[in-house]
Amino acid sequence: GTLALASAATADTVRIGITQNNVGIDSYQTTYERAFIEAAEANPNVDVIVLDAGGDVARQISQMQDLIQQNVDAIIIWPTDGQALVPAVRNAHREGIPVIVTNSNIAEAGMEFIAAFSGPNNIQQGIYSAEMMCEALDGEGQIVQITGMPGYTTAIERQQGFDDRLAELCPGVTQLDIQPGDWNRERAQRTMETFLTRFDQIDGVYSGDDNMGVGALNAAIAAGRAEGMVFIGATNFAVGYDAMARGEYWGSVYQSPVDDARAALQTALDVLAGEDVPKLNYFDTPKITQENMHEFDRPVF
Amino acid sequence: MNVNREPALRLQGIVKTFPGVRALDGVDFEVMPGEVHALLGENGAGKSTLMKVLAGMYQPDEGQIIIAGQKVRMTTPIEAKAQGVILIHQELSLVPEMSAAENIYLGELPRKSLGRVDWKTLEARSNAILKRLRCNFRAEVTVANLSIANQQMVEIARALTVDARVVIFDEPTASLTDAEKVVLFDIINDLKAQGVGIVYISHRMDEIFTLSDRITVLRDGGYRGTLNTADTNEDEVTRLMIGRSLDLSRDEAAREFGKTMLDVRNLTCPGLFENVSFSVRAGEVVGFYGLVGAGRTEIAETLFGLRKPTSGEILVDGETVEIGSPRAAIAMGISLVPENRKEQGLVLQMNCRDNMTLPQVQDLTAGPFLSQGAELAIFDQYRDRLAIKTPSWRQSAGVLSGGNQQKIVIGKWLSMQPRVLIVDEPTRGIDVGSKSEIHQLLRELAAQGYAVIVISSEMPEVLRVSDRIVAMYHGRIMREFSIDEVTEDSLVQAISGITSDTAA
Amino acid sequence: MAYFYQNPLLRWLMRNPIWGFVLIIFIFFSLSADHFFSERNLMNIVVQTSTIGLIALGMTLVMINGNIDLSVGATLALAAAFAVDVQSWAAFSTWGNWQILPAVCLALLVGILMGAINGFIVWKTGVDAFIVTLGAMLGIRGLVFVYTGEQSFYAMNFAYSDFSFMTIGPFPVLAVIFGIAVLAVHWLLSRTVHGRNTYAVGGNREAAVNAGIRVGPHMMINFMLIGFLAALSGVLLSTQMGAATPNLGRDYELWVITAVVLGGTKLTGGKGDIIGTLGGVLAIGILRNGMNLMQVPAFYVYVILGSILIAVLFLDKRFNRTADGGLRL
Amino acid sequence: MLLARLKAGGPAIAKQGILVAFIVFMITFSLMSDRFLSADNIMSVFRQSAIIGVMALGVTIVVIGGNLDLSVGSMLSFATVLVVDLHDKIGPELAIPVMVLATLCLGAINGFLIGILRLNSLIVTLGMLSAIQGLVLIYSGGQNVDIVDQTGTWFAIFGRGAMFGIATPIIIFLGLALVFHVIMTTMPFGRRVHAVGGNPTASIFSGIPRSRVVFMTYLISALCVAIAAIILGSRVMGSQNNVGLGYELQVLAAVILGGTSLLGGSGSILRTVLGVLMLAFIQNGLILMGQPYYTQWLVTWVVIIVAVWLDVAAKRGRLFSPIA
Ligand SMILES: Nc1ncnc2c1ncn2[C@@H]1O[C@H](COP(=O)(O)OP(=O)(O)OP(=O)(O)O)[C@@H](O)[C@H]1O
Ligand SMILES: Nc1ncnc2c1ncn2[C@@H]1O[C@H](COP(=O)(O)OP(=O)(O)OP(=O)(O)O)[C@@H](O)[C@H]1O
Ligand SMILES: [Mg+2]
Ligand SMILES: [Mg+2]
Repeated sequence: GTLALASAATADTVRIGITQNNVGIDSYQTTYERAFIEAAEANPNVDVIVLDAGGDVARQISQMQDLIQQNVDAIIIWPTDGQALVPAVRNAHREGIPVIVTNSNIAEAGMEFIAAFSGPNNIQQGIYSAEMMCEALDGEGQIVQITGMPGYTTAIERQQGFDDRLAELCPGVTQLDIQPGDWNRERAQRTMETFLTRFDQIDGVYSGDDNMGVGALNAAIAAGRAEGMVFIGATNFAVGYDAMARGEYWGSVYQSPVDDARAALQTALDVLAGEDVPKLNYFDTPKITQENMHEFDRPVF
Repeated sequence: MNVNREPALRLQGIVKTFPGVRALDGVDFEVMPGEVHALLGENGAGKSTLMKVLAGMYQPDEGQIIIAGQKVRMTTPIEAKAQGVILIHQELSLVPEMSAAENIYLGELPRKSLGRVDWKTLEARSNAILKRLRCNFRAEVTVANLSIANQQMVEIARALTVDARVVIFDEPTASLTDAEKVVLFDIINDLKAQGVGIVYISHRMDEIFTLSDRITVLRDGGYRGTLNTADTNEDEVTRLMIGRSLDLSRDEAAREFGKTMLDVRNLTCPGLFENVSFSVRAGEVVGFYGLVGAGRTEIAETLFGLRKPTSGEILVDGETVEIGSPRAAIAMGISLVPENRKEQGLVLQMNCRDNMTLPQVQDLTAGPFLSQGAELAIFDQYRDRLAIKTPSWRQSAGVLSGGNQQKIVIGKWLSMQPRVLIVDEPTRGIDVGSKSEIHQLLRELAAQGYAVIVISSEMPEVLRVSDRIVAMYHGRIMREFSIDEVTEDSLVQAISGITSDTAA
Repeated sequence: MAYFYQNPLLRWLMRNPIWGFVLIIFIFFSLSADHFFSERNLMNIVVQTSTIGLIALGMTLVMINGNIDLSVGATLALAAAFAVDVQSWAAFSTWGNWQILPAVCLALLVGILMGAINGFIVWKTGVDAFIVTLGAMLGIRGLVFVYTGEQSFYAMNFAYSDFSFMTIGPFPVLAVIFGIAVLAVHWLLSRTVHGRNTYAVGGNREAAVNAGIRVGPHMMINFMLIGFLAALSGVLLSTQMGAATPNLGRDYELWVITAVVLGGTKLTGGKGDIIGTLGGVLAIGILRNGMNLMQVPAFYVYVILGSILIAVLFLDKRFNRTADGGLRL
Repeated sequence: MLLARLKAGGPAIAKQGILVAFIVFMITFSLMSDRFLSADNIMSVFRQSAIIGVMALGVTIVVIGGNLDLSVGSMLSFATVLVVDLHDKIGPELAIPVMVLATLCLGAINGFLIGILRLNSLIVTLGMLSAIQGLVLIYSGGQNVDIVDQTGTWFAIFGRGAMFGIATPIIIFLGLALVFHVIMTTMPFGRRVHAVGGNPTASIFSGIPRSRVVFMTYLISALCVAIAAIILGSRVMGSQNNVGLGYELQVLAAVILGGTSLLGGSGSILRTVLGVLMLAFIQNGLILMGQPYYTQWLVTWVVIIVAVWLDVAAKRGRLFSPIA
């Protein structure tokens, strides 16, 4: 298909390359990819090259080189690491190819080389979660936190937003411990089980995403201690949404991969059309709680 | 010999224990410069262990090593080499993927600047040594492509690379042809003339009596005494070694042969053997004699289902059979005691009992479980029958001495109660006592109605055990002799490819 | 058929089937992927290959030695972290671009040190290298996280990342470094006493011991070499990123081992060479690059890479029948 | 002291290097955290280790047979995604057998390539690791799968249920360990696996069907993965595409800790159980002490090397390797 598409490209078709972080590691990224391809196919003037870095920085750098090599009109990148991609982005910039960063942002040093960022604000999501936690606990209590895969930007930013905001907003809430759940529900379940053994009193659990949050919830239910425990997550997954509907899960942050993907493509098209695009285009990722959940569709992932 | 001279090397009161075994128990031993000192003992007597202590590979628990009047500690082979002690190993100690030259100078390749190998010097020197050993191959060939005998020569070539004080040969002739043996003996005499002390280990009495000046006998790790070769005889040495005399005569009891158990017709495996036909009857021992490389092992492997013949027929007990695998062969009542016990015969880390019962493990069961009792019964039976020396059935087969390992393999196949028993070089590396026991055993088995094929490169062996001898040369059967008509000369001619008409 | 065996090139290819494979996929992608056959893309491939390629050089040594090193990915990450972090140490703040020098040196030293630790443990304890380095793979990754505190480091100095874009004549500097390393290790392995002893130790360790080769220190040197090469790879990778991330190099050990085995080095030691290894890494590099250019969907890339791996192994087995002397074993 | 014991040949206990390490380790941890040896915690660790544990049992048999299996991680992803996905589509009573069959097919591919074609097991299972991961992604379209009705299904008993007050995963794990232990030590098949792993050539010369034995070890390994997947799917009631990511190395670490030699021919199922528990207790103990997660990696590093070292040292009767 590539050959046919490429040769059919005319002057007003734009070729956009995207290199994703790690499709298949979670449903969010898969849904994102599918939405992105659908959006691109819906637009007859867009021709896309979709690549996946498989979570490996070095591979993503090579993919950037491969895209530059193919002389695409614009590159969309979902960085595997905010800092490590700066030179690659700078290189594309030098070659005159505009770079649009999607989902998680590039480091400060790279900001001058990108055309725009489009995506959720992970720090803001951490802040939202902290605010929900504070509200749910009325400013008093002991909580634990289960983070994503150590060393990855999304995990770090959410934790940072949460920790800073929580300390500022309710000093009465103490964090007993923070351990990783590797974005893996079973792993989170194990971590939570150990927390439950270790701490007699846990009032709340913050998890880096709902997938892990439900793992923690499972552990608490199995131990018979879920009653009254507050579970707050991020990236509302279908399982989290359902648990919320059952009243077992307190709240999360609603983030739609479909919106994410469409926003990225649109930003790229705007940039190519020469429009004046702001550097940071955050799309809205609202809080979702048991109270307002009826306003949202059940996530498809 | 000049008794006033300093010994080149002296061992005093050496004790070495392994878990469960006292391998050496206060052994004294010395070698004079320019002397060939033979070391004798049954399998497992501790000969190799003593030499490994000498070569710095094992540390003795007690005792001391004295070289040129100096007490020395040798903790590594490097130190031993530096002292001029060279050990030619019983088991080949070569790197198969490397050239003969590199193997000869292993550990001390000649260098140029920048740590580069000086290939020219290396090859010139090694070729010179190989020439001295009258080897017909170049030093550049890869060792893996050499025959076992030639590999042995490479091993021996190492002794000639340095100015040695003492060279130890641990069973160097196990896989050499007679011609190669002659060369080796010349070399040993050369070294001797240069004042090098030689330790010579072998189970072959004839070699020991041609070569050595003195003989030291070990038994069960203990020192049994040292004799001047000139003042003793085989019988005395044997008695010292195993505590009794040997009856080396052939049992001449008249034999009734039964029906033909194995009939091979025009069997061919291109490049290995061609048009091989012979038969073996129940109660008969057929000896296959030939030079190393004559293709005897390959025939055995074919009969055991390990090779696919391109043409020919095999009949077992009168029926034509296809033997597709060792399993099939076993099911037909064929057993093979393979040539290479370590690679083909034993699972070294497995214990003795399990090794012995391996081919019939599926049948030694009580319900779905292995029957410990049945297994132990088999082990005990054959341990006693073959006089296998091991502290317990739990011992790993790998730590037994070579001879005892061989007996485990023989026991394994005897316990299968085969109709046709093939043994390939059954006594390679086995002491005289056990050897005569194995010979007797093979005769007894035949008497019980087994059809036995013995492949051997030792003429006395085939002459002693066989009822009929098949002589092979270059993959072909040259001649069949009945034991009554065979003479040593005709046998030698047959295996050298000299047919009776050309000889005439 | 007779011709087949006489032609030296074909005979060579039969013995090194991986180069035949490289040739086939090279032609295939040249014909079917638009941007594949261009000077720039070919240079890209070499640069992309150099990361695992450098480690693979060291792995060839270690594997011929009869050992293996699973900790290279973590060592790479640790070295990259040092290379980037040390530049910003106050002590070197006045050194200008020269601040890169001590950073790189320290990073390479750290790599050598990690190799030395592995080698020393293998030597002294006699525990299998697979186990020692499996432990180290976890442990050194732990050190990376301790050192970086989970964060990525980045180089303030763009001179550092500019380095990776430099060219010498038509050749990218990274490709040149890789080329030099290939030649150097090839020379080491085929011409020097150390190299020959590497084969000896792997081919028959007992024989090497008996022959008086100091097997322990010898193996330790090879572990230090692979540590150095992994660190070098980490440094070069960090110049491409201008940064170092704690998860850098995960799974690399598996790809490196794959490349080396595809190149004909035996896992049991004693056999292998750098030419084969180069073929192995190029095969993986070309496949990756070609599939990117052809836009093979990510999910299928896993399946294709996995299947090809097994297929090449199968072909190698067909061509290089092992010496079981024709026995049906 | 220990050294002297080792030298003297020592009492039986000193020969069990892993057991010694395990006991020392348990005592140390229990001194550092009072929760560590509580019945609740011990139960919890046993339960958590069941998934890795069941897989490790299968891999132990493969390794004793002289091979490696690195594909168990992505095979676990495959099996779990399959059983969870099919649970809602065709019901658990069909989903389980279908999944088990499919997983056995993957095991059969491994067995065919390694046992019959005699390809190198490290590389083949590495290739399978990648290929199976791709298959899972293609099958699921990259989406997570979940069981919608988590409370009403009898499927829950495998991961969440209990019998006689003991959690089902523990019963499955220990029960299976016992069965395998019996097979490996007292049945002909076990003896054959040991023989084939110890010396494949000699095994053939002894009439053992080497190909078939190796093939079977991979089927057993796949069966274990399928059982682990049932526990996992039932415990989590859902599955990500890559749940098993990296499990192969944890499994291998456990097998190695149990003292099974990678050269094949020796090893023990019960000691693998010890290895599995030791790794699980390290993870658990360090979190109980509030240590950051990466200390776990550092401790595992040291423990693996020291434990295997003790084991090797006990076997050779001296602490340091005699190699110069
Ligand atoms: N590494 C070891 N561990 C345990 N026992 C050993 C070891 N090496 C040798 N033995 C035992 O020590 C004894 C002496 O063995 P050694 O190899 O020295 O015998 P040998 O006289 O050379 O016999 P052969 O004539 O069969 O070669 C044997 O009982 C053997 O089983
Ligand atoms: N000169 C040689 N060069 C290369 N390989 C050889 C040579 N001689 C024998 N071989 C091979 O080495 C292997 C071992 O053969 P061996 O010499 O024992 O053969 P054999 O005929 O069985 O001898 P024997 O008569 O001692 O049983 C065989 O596969 C044979 O083909
Ligand atoms: Mg001996
Ligand atoms: Mg032979």
